Amino acid sequence: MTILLTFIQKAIGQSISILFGATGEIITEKSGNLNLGIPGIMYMGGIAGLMAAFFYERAVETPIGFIGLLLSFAATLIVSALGGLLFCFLTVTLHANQNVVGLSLTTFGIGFGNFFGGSISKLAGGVGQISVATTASAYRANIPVLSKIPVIGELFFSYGFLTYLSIIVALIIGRFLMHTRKGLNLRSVGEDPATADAAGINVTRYKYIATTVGAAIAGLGGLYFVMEYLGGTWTNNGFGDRGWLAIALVILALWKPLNAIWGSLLFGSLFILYIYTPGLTRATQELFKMLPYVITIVVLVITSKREKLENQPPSSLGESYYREDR
Amino acid sequence: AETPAATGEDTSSAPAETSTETPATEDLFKVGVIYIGDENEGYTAAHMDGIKEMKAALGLADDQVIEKSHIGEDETCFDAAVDLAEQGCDIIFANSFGHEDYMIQAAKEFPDVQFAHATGFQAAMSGLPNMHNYFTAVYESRYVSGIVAGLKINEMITNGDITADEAKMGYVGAYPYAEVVSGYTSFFLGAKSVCPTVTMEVQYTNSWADMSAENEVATQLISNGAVVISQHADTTGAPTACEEAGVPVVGYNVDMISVAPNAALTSATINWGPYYTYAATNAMEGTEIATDWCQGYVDGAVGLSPLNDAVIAEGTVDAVDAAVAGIKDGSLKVFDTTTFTVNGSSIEDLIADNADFAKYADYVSDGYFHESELISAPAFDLRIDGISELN
Amino acid sequence: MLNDHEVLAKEPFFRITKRAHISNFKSWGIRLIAVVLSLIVCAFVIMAITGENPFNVYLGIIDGAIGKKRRLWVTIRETLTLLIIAVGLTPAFKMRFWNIGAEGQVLMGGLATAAVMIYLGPTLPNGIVLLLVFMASILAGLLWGIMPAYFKSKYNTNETLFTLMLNYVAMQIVTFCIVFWEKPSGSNTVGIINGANEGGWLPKLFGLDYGWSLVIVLLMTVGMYVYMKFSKHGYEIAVVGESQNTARYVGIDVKKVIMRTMMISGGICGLAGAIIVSGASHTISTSTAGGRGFTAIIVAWMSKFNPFVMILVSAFLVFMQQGAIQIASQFGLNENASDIITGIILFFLIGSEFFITYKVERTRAKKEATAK
Amino acid sequence: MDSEVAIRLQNVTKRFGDIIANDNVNLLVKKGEILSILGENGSGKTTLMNMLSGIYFPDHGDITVHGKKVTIRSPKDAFALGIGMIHQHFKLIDVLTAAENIILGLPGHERLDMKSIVAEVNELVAKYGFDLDPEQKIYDMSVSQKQTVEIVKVLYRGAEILILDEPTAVLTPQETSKLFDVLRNMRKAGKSIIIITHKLNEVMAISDRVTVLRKGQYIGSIETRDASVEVLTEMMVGQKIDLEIDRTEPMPFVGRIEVKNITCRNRDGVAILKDVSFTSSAGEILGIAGIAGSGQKELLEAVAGLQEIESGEILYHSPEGETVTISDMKAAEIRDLKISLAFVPEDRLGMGLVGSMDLTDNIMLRSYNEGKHFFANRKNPRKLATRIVEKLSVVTPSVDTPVRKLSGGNVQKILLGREIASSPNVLMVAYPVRGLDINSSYMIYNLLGDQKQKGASVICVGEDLDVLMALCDRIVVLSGGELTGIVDARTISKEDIGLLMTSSKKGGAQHAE
Ligand SMILES: Nc1ncnc2c1ncn2[C@@H]1O[C@H](COP(=O)(O)OP(=O)(O)OP(=O)(O)O)[C@@H](O)[C@H]1O
Ligand SMILES: Nc1ncnc2c1ncn2[C@@H]1O[C@H](COP(=O)(O)OP(=O)(O)OP(=O)(O)O)[C@@H](O)[C@H]1O
Ligand SMILES: [Mg+2]
Ligand SMILES: [Mg+2]
Repeated sequence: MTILLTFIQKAIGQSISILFGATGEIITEKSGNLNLGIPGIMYMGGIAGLMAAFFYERAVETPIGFIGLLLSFAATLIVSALGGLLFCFLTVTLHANQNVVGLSLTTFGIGFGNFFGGSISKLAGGVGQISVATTASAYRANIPVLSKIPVIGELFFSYGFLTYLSIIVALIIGRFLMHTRKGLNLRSVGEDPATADAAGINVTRYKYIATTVGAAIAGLGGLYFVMEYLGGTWTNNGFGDRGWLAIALVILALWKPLNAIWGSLLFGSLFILYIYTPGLTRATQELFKMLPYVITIVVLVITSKREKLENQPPSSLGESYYREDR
Repeated sequence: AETPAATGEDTSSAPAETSTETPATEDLFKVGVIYIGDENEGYTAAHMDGIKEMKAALGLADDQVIEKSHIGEDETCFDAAVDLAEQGCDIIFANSFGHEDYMIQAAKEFPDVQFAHATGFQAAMSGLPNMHNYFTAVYESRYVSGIVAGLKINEMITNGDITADEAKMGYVGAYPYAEVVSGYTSFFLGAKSVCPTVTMEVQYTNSWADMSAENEVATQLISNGAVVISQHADTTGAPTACEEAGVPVVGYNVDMISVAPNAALTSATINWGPYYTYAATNAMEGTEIATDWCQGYVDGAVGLSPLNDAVIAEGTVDAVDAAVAGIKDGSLKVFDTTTFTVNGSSIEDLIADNADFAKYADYVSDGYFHESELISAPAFDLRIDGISELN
Repeated sequence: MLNDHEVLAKEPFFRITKRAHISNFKSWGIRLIAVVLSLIVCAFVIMAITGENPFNVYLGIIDGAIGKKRRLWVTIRETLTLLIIAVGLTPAFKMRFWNIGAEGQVLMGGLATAAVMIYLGPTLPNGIVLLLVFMASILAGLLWGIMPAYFKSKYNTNETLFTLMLNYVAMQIVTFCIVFWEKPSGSNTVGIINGANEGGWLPKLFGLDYGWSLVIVLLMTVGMYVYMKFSKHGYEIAVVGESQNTARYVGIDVKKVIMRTMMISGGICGLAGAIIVSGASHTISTSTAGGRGFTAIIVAWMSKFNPFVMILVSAFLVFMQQGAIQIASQFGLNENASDIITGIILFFLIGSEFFITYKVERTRAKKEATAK
Repeated sequence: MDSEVAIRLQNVTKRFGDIIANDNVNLLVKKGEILSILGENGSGKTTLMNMLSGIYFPDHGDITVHGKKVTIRSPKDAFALGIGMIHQHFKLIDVLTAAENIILGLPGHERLDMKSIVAEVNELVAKYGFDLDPEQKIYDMSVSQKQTVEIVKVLYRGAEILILDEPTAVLTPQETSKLFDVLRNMRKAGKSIIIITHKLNEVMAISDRVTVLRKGQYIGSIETRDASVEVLTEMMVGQKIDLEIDRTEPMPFVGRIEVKNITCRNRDGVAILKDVSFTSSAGEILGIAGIAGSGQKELLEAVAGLQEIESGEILYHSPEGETVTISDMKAAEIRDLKISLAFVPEDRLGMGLVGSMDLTDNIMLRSYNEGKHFFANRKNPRKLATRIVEKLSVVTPSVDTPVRKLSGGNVQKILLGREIASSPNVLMVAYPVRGLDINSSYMIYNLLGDQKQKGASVICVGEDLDVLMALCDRIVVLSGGELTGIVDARTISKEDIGLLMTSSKKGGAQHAE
């Protein structure tokens, strides 16, 4: 029982970063922007939050967790939004190819994260010495009374606020897209910017805002990993390929944030299943680690047989829009 | 065993090239270093500290030490080694196991340059006079860190937190490789020397440095009942998991107190400085460098990071001092064959009775396993009783 | 509704129009300006983080990439590897098949190469081993390419996700195989394969270590150019890429073209794995592809799928990478900083294409000039 | 006087690279009038209107709306000025419903209350007498339904000035007259309307005034009551042209394509062709009439091997007397058999041609696979392209220009030229003059007539009954996927065809063979 409980808790822990990334990428892609820079932006978001907390905790004698939390949260939002803004400037304003910009941004972002991770590590006194314990414990603080309920409490109420935020954001974005005017406008921008433009929608503004907000949300995935999952430390490349998995999840979730919630849970649990499966050898364990990817492929193939138009990518995804073009 | 034609050609052309291309700095003594990672990764950071110590000891100027980081275990290592040789380095170090083959390649091409490789085992076999292996007897400090863990468990038993039967440790290993097996066995033996009922579970991450996997594996071991965790993997992943779960942890390479202030006991550390100083001095003076070098407490090549007073059990400091003294004066042997059994038998009996164990005959004498004495790389890969590998 | 006077007041500052044509001189001039500007920005970044004189850093980059004969050859070798992957990606992207699985295809090619070398290298004559190496690597890459192609053509399965996932599957298969191939046991290191007999190693050509790689990759590059531009296949790929409807209308078997093209694309990427393993590293690990599969996408797109331009672009990117190794060592500038620098230069280069395609005009001045 | 002017354009110029699309154009639209803009393909009509609707920004020139000088930077600005435009190519989002498309970009309650929006739309729909389900998805709609959505969209926005760019190109005559009723209603309500159309009878029927453009320049305006078809063509083309289709007698009946009881279903399993049978003859033009979506497209595609057939068969009787069952074959096999079947599909750039490829490569589409060579031969296609450009007087900078850049008429000429080049035995064309100016249209009619005289069996789908009746020898009428009649084009009346197009039963249909 405790093992199963731990497994579920850890599976959720693995899924949150991916969920933030996927939600951010969904709203981005709904505007027609295929931001392959998300993996880099998540690194940027993570390190920005960590740096803010780090310098805050260094600067004051008795740091207050909540202030560290606010500062790091804001830093993450700002830096990752800037990443999205850069993407927009190049692809929307300068009409550059989205694939090239995205991949370059990922190179840049990972370099950015690792570089500054290394830099503050030096300031902290060397490798493994970064610690923002006060801020991290604010991130890890769970719901006071409820989390104490046996099993139920551990299962549902034992997480930091970012975990709940990731789900709330996914739900809000889902509702926003389907049930608001701006959501409708945004979807139409992604489907056919020329039509949206002719309908009086400011395509450029929608693309900018959606991509920037999407990047900021994705950045929270990096922040989650650094603060709640790792408790306020950093290792270069420690975030791994979660950003790519987030992009993958967008497709698997058919561009619906609600699907991304369970999809990320699926990813998260398959991710660590091998650790909790007894009797695996080192070799078979490596085969087990294939599961998230193989199952994704299987699900993808099965769902692609039902060719509903609503389940296709936004039609203009990846293409730049110039009003006077034909 | 190498093709003579190929090597012959290489060795004849290379020195001519080097001498023409680097005339100005030829006479200056230079050290080249090849790192698998950089200063942000525990294992390489320890090596970098060692190089710094050497540089200070020999009074070398900045441009006399050329370091290359992020060198993979493939042809880029060869490229790096050759480039360092061409820049006029007199001795070149490489710090990752997979570098060895490429270092040997380079050593053949540059016979006048000394090549030293950490954790490798082929220097003696290669027959190249300019190829060397080195490692440290980190099993010694692991043993001592095991004592720290064992005393902590004892404290838990006395406090009634756990029963003696529940004294289970968890170990986050990288690979089922002799270096790791030797390490976790010595850690276990150290703990067992103070807490006889202790057992241990080992789970491998299949990676030298995977923060998330180390975190997850540690969590899994804890939920499986481990009351203390230790690691042979390079990140702070396990300590962060332990800090969250409130389980004491013994780290590796890096002082873990800052990331796990309420969980870290200490870390087994390696000090590479003594070797780098030794090898560089010999290279500078043109004297012979040992083909295999492996030293421990006696040379100050291993140790513990500061003990975390907030977590360690009472009496730990004294016990540590006593053990270190015993290791130094030779009265304490880590792999004392009376302290462990394999499948219920002593290793001596197995060597005598079981053909599978005959290969250990060279290592076992005088009542202990002579780890790292024949070659520098760890050789102890017996799976002893009391430890179970989960994967 | 906005009120009228708001509408009256607004007047855009700039107007963007598409250029009719631009001379080569001008377009390369714009790119050159972009590079210069990016170097200036990088100079500030370098000074901010290291305090080093940026000129020395730039000299260090040049020195690191081409400063010595051997460094030059390493740069050439890495360029060739990146180039052949970009060349391999070309037909897929031309067909609008978003193959981001080059990484996995290269890895599978490398894995097949290693397998042939390990199991057959010591026993068979080298010529035959090499032949098998090429066949096996191409076949392995091809297999990794044809799987998403099959499902794409049959069920319209999203190939972006499929190929991305196959990268990780390939990675796991390599890790799995290493468990059996590693030396010594548990080390996770395969080491140099056939170091003694060089079985399955690409030999020297004209006394050059990477002579064969050079010949093979350049042949592939020219071949791909000819294939795409002059062959019926190349034409079919272009039609399928532009409009599957049209392709069907003129009787092109779209499924066949998708499958065939991805076999070629995957096969070449697999061959790239052989070039890496048999031609240079002589070992296999999960980092054998080393992210080149993704970098090659940048190369292919930036070159607008012209294989000859790819030579230039891949040489540039490798130049920066090799230079970065040098400045990391020379100035203690962490290599991650070089990713930042490369990123900045790329952003400028990518952005500069805008000024080649479009013209920006001030409207105010124009208005006043025409106002009577 | 000036208060009656809704829009005034003065000296408006717009360049695209080297092309001057509008050269110092003047335009005047009065309140409460319907103005037609007339001009050949590429004369700059759409460009001019796009500057009013905010899609393009003029290089110079002044725009005055209701007496105030304005700057229109975007469609939003245009809406603010009460200008709404229905574009030549639909601006609708396929995956959204009609109602969602209608409210796109509009301010209002942030939370979408689709129920009340649908109710509002329904009200509007009822007021003008449209037939529209606001909750239907666009991708499920026929072209005329989409057209309706476009109109409702503009009405919903309360536009005072309505621009329609070739709204009738895809409509049937019935749908067109319904649209015109709506437009007249709107005029009555004081709105100003600009309509672009190539059909001169429509110009005569609906507009109060006509403005003519030629090669980007303003030629002049004329009150419709003072105009005639001849006058307008001359203004448009710059010279008198002959507007007669000279129809020759068909050759004696020789079966070429025999369609036997075919039934086809679309992807949703709905029967789109039901048990259709007819035979086309060599040396005749067989028209196919029907309201949009009656199965015309599927019928042609079935013959071309592009449409799955559920039951029935299609036979090809070659001039040599052999009979081949082509319904079992794929398009490629039909091509390989050298049946010489040419097909000009409705969707020119989406199916018949590749927009981003140049003329040569597009000409090559049909023939590239000839011969066993690995390499494609571009020499002959290039020659052919040059020949087509010359013979059909295609306006293009060169044969290396992407066809996307050509105007609609020229695109159609390339497509038709390519298909005719193979001297087909069977030539199928769908809506061959849709969107083409009158000059180009007559050139196309003559080309079809030439093919007929060469002995080809020409099958022509069209929506303009007058043209079908003047061009064809026999007409097959489809209604809802069923064949309701095969009639003699020379004797049938327009009303009778109209009846057949809307009747659902086969009974009483005339057969003329
Ligand atoms: N987006 C564009 N980019 C470049 N050139 C354009 C563009 N739109 C139109 N043109 C040019 O403007 C000229 C006029 O085009 P326009 O679309 O206004 O013609 P039109 O009168 O509407 O023709 P049609 O009757 O075929 O619709 C064309 O010759 C074309 O070269
Ligand atoms: N992107 C473009 N670049 C250059 N010229 C263009 C472009 N788009 C259109 N044109 C020009 O516009 C003219 C016709 O414009 P347009 O595209 O409106 O005609 P069309 O809509 O295709 O014709 P129709 O509607 O009558 O079938 C052509 O002469 C063509 O050269
Ligand atoms: Mg037009
Ligand atoms: Mg037009």
